[in-house]
Amino acid sequence: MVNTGFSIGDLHFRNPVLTASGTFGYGAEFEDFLDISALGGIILKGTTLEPREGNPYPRMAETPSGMLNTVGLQNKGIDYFEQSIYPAVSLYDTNVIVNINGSYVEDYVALAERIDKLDKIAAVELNISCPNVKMGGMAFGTDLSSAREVTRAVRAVCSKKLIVKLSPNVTNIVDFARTAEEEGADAVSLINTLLGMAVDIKNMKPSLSTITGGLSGPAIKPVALRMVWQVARAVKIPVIGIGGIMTSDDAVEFLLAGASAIEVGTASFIDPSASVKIVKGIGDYLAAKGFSDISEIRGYINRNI
Amino acid sequence: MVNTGFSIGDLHFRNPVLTASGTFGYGAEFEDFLDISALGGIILKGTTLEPREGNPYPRMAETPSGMLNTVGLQNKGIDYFEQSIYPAVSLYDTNVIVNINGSYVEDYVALAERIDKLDKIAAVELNISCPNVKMGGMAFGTDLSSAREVTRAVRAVCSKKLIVKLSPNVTNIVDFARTAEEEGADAVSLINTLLGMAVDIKNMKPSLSTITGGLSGPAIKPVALRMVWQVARAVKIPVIGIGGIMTSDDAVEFLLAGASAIEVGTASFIDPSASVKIVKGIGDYLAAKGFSDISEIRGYINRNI
Amino acid sequence: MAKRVEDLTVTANRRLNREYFVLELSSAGPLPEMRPGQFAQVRVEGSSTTFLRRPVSIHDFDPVENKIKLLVQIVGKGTEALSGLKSGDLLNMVYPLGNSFSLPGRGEKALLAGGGCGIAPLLFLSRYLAANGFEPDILLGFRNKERILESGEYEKFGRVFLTTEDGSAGEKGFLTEHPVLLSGKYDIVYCCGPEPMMKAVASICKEQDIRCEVSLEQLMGCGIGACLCCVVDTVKGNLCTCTDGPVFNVNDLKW
Amino acid sequence: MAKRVEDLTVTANRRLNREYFVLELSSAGPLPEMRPGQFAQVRVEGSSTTFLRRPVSIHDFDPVENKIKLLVQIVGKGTEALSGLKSGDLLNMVYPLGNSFSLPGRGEKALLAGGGCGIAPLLFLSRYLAANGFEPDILLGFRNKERILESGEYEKFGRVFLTTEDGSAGEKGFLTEHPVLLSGKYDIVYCCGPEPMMKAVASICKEQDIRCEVSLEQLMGCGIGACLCCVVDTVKGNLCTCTDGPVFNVNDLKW
Ligand SMILES: Cc1cc2nc3c(=O)[nH]c(=O)nc-3n(C[C@H](O)[C@H](O)[C@H](O)COP(=O)(O)OP(=O)(O)OC[C@H]3O[C@@H](n4cnc5c(N)ncnc54)[C@H](O)[C@@H]3O)c2cc1C
Ligand SMILES: Cc1cc2nc3c(=O)[nH]c(=O)nc-3n(C[C@H](O)[C@H](O)[C@H](O)COP(=O)(O)OP(=O)(O)OC[C@H]3O[C@@H](n4cnc5c(N)ncnc54)[C@H](O)[C@@H]3O)c2cc1C
Ligand SMILES: Cc1cc2nc3c(=O)[nH]c(=O)nc-3n(C[C@H](O)[C@H](O)[C@H](O)COP(=O)(O)O)c2cc1C
Ligand SMILES: Cc1cc2nc3c(=O)[nH]c(=O)nc-3n(C[C@H](O)[C@H](O)[C@H](O)COP(=O)(O)O)c2cc1C
Ligand code: FES
Ligand code: FES
Repeated sequence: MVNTGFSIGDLHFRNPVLTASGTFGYGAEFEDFLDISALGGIILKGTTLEPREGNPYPRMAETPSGMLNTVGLQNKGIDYFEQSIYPAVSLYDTNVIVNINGSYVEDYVALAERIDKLDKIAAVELNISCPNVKMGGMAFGTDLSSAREVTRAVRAVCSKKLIVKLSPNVTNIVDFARTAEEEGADAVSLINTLLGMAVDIKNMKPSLSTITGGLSGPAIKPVALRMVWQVARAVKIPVIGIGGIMTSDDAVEFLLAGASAIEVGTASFIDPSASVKIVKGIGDYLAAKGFSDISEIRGYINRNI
Repeated sequence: MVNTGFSIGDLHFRNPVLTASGTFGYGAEFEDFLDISALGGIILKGTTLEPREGNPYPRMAETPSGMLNTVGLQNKGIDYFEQSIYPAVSLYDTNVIVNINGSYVEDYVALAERIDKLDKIAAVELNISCPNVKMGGMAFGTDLSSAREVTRAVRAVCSKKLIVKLSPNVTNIVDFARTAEEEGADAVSLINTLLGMAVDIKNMKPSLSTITGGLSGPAIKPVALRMVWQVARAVKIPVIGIGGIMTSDDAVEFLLAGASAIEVGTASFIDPSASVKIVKGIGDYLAAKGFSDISEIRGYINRNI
Repeated sequence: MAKRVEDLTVTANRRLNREYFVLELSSAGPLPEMRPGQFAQVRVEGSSTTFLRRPVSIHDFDPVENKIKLLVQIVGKGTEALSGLKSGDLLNMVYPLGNSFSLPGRGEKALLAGGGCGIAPLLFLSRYLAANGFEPDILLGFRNKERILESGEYEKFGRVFLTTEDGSAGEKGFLTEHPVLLSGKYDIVYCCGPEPMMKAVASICKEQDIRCEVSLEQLMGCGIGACLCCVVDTVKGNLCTCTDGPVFNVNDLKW
Repeated sequence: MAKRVEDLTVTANRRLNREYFVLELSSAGPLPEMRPGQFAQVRVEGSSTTFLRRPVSIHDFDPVENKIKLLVQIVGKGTEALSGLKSGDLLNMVYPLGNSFSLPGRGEKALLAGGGCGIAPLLFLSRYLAANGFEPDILLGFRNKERILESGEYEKFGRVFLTTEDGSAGEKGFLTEHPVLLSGKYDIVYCCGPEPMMKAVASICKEQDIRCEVSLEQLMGCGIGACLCCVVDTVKGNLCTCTDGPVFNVNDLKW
């Protein structure tokens, strides 16, 4: 049997496949399609302190091998989360991770404090890379000192594992990963969406209500892979690769480039059971190549460089 | 008749379709497929002071809706250019533009001086965004003070129109566009390729000899459009849009977002006559929409914002 | 009603006219329970510009024959590609998705009003209403005679009224001008079609204080409530067309 | 030889075995002049992972019948998609591209040596040599009897020698062990196949001081000399396989 498990510190994941925030709802949406306990973990839709209605419609546009979205963190806020969502997700037999978002450092801190009290939440993913909100979000993830400040503040109140989710919309993502590591993050996840845009030439206006939005899907995979490779060589904490992973072959590319785990995002829209297929495919790849533990292939490409 | 011409200062282009550097050779490669005088202009393959052998094979990888390349500015240098290429390209009845590259500011300056003496060259495209060279290239295009220095230095010796080609691998491309404008650039062109990577999971190694390479093609169009829109609102000089333009519909998206002209890159590999089809398609679009001059649609989407 | 991802087999692809075609699909095992108003997210293979699935209403569902039909209008790359499907080809669908039209109350009289491609979900609804003992009236509006779609099918389940904009068949004019709609004799109107048409029908219903349910077509990323892209601004806040809809009572919409 | 972009019509798609097929194509007008060794860049519609064209050798060209053939091995998405082409389908090609094999000198004796898919350009070459008055010997190597491709076709133009690795047909062993190759009686050897095979043939030729031309398969972006991705490191520096090749004299390669 091949071991595909991995750990962030003392938090164990039975396999390296997580679902990316904002693309897997709260899990329930996918129960007809897969067994959630077959996943390494699920990362819930971005949560904020207050309820948010999100951005106006239209919120998406299809692009070559990808999609743009500008959801704008629509969610019912932490109160509702504690009361109505937490009881449901805490029944899942896998690691449940909350993706937290804010406009100010204080928002993130208040959220992290609240989530820290929720026993069954395994970790917090600190999202400093949402491109679709007017305040906060990516502003934290594209400025080093803000990134440092928010990571430090959240770390101070968060006894759970802390994953910092990085923005690709920067000149040097390695600096941000190092900063997260320095401030005590237990892992980094990357990439969030690339800031993009589409124009509706028939109506001569932007395709999205907010003009720009976040690009996800296979189109961004080469950029994501490059960043994961760069970051994995630069930090010691686990790196979680995200971006355009549709198949286990894509996932293996990230593992070979240095990722300890991966998140499946947009793929779940195309095939709601994509994530579990990827779990299986990674095992098959390892077996076919004669490896018995996933750690043997982590960053493998660096050997021949 | 619809007018699709545009100008950079007193340099007129009969239509807004140029060919992107490194994707159209020196024109001759395409003579069987199209009439070069039907184009607004052609931008020749990146030229350096000394001959360069470029990077080792493999130099490319196919990616979803795109490709990665790491050619590394293979070219025979400016001496050869003057002797053997210039005489041929100066016969073309269109604007011929040289894309210049260097490892040091002095290289760019020396090149610009040499090209300034070549009568039939209409403009210089200053490439500070090549991701595939160890020295120079993108290093200039991702650091504001280097970008300023090289633009200033080249401007000082270049009496031809100067187009600065920007890198998308930055946090804020608008800063670079403004810097180019401040230093006297006559136009900016964007984007060059996004830094990306692919892994060959069969052989467990990077797909490219240099590990990372430049991503081009439809995959990058949403990022390119976003940057063109941002830059076009921020500068007064003409903006030339580049990135994943395969059809005239794509080109129109850039024009509506604020571009004065566009460059066709990777599309010429898929369809060697793509560029002339785009010329025609832009005219058809304008006619169908009832416009008589291309300037009427430039940045049109900003009206409804 | 459990959702599934499944390859269905195309058993027929019938071209109605230049723009429309009907796909008939069957599955090896029994098809799941479905309700009128629900839709499928179909996968369009074979183009980098059809990355996302396409939402298509269940046009008809015959549990006895274990068959479903989709009525599709060619508007772009995806629907164009689907139009080329042949008998024996597979079509991957995520289905059944979304809510459904509500049943009328006992003894209530229902009118179905559909324009153009909007008639798609109404055939299944007619069948369903008839099966449940109702005798729906069905008002269908088209641009002209050539564009009339499947009206014969609807006649199996209720009385059909036609309008064409040019008068080449049925009443001349817009669907919204047809006397049955203005007759005031209905308790509920089910409507599907272009948004301006639905809005007009909704306002006619409001005036007459008739319940009105419409089926919306918002751009969809996932179809299963995961992406929050298909929202519609309602009196209850942003709701998802794919899970809270596609059928909405017009009183909930900010129309 | 002017290059063109053109839709050719598939007139036949003949499956040779699980892995190989032959496409026959014709065009409405006369096909352009072509030389053996040249190739086409074919467009694979229908997948986001077949964004670039695929280079395929001209397997055969009959100017009289105005037909060309491609011999294709299924190795990935693109070739898989091509294998599904049917008579009447269109295939968009940029062609003819690249240089070609040189003709032998007057009275010279030529051997064609091809392994697996590498035999593709050699049929056209055989025909061409025969048409120009030469009597080529043709050595073809396959893994086993089942994998023998089109050897009957080659017999029309020269004497054919076969090897199979398991001895199920022809001589047992590798092509590079066949006595004709070691006979020393040829003035020029044309070789195409997997790189290790070509290198082995090249070194046998070098020992015997025989001219040797090989056809290389480098990854290609454009096929027309524009992208500089298909380079091969030669004694003359980096050369483009698509324009300076695909045929190279082995003395120019750093093998
Ligand atoms: C719940 C629901 C049920 C539907 N039922 C049917 C049906 O039964 N039959 C049918 O023919 N169509 C139906 N549609 C519309 C159908 O989904 C779109 O026509 C289709 O997705 C267009 O795909 P395309 O690739 O051909 O067009 P594209 O090339 O993607 O786009 C062409 C044009 O269509 C517009 N468009 C694309 N998607 C949608 C959409 N979801 N809604 C409205 N406009 C769109 C685009 O903005 C563009 O202008 C339904 C939509 C929804 C949301
Ligand atoms: C000048 C030239 C002539 C050729 N002639 C023929 C021919 O006559 N018949 C034929 O079957 N094939 C020929 N090839 C090879 C053919 O181009 C590739 O097999 C094809 O592009 C693979 O496409 P795919 O989408 O099926 O594979 P992909 O899914 O793209 O790749 C599958 C595997 O094939 C490898 N591969 C992809 N492209 C090439 C390539 N250009 N060269 C070598 N390996 C590659 C990939 O690295 C990968 O491992 C020729 C190649 C060249 C350069
Ligand atoms: C519709 C949508 C909503 C998203 N919402 C969030 C979010 O709330 N929080 C977050 O950190 N990332 C969010 N993301 C980003 C994804 O988690 C992921 O980082 C990104 O989509 C890239 O991965 P992919 O290409 O596999 O989709 C969202 C992405 C999409 C497409
Ligand atoms: C093979 C290749 C070589 C390139 N060489 C150069 C170059 O020499 N100089 C340059 O400024 N840009 C070069 N580029 C970048 C293109 O000019 C263009 O900016 C980029 O490809 C994005 O446009 P596209 O998506 O239309 O291809 C090259 C791109 C490719 C694909
Ligand atoms: S389409 Fe994704 S939530 Fe409705
Ligand atoms: S394939 Fe582009 S130069 Fe040869």
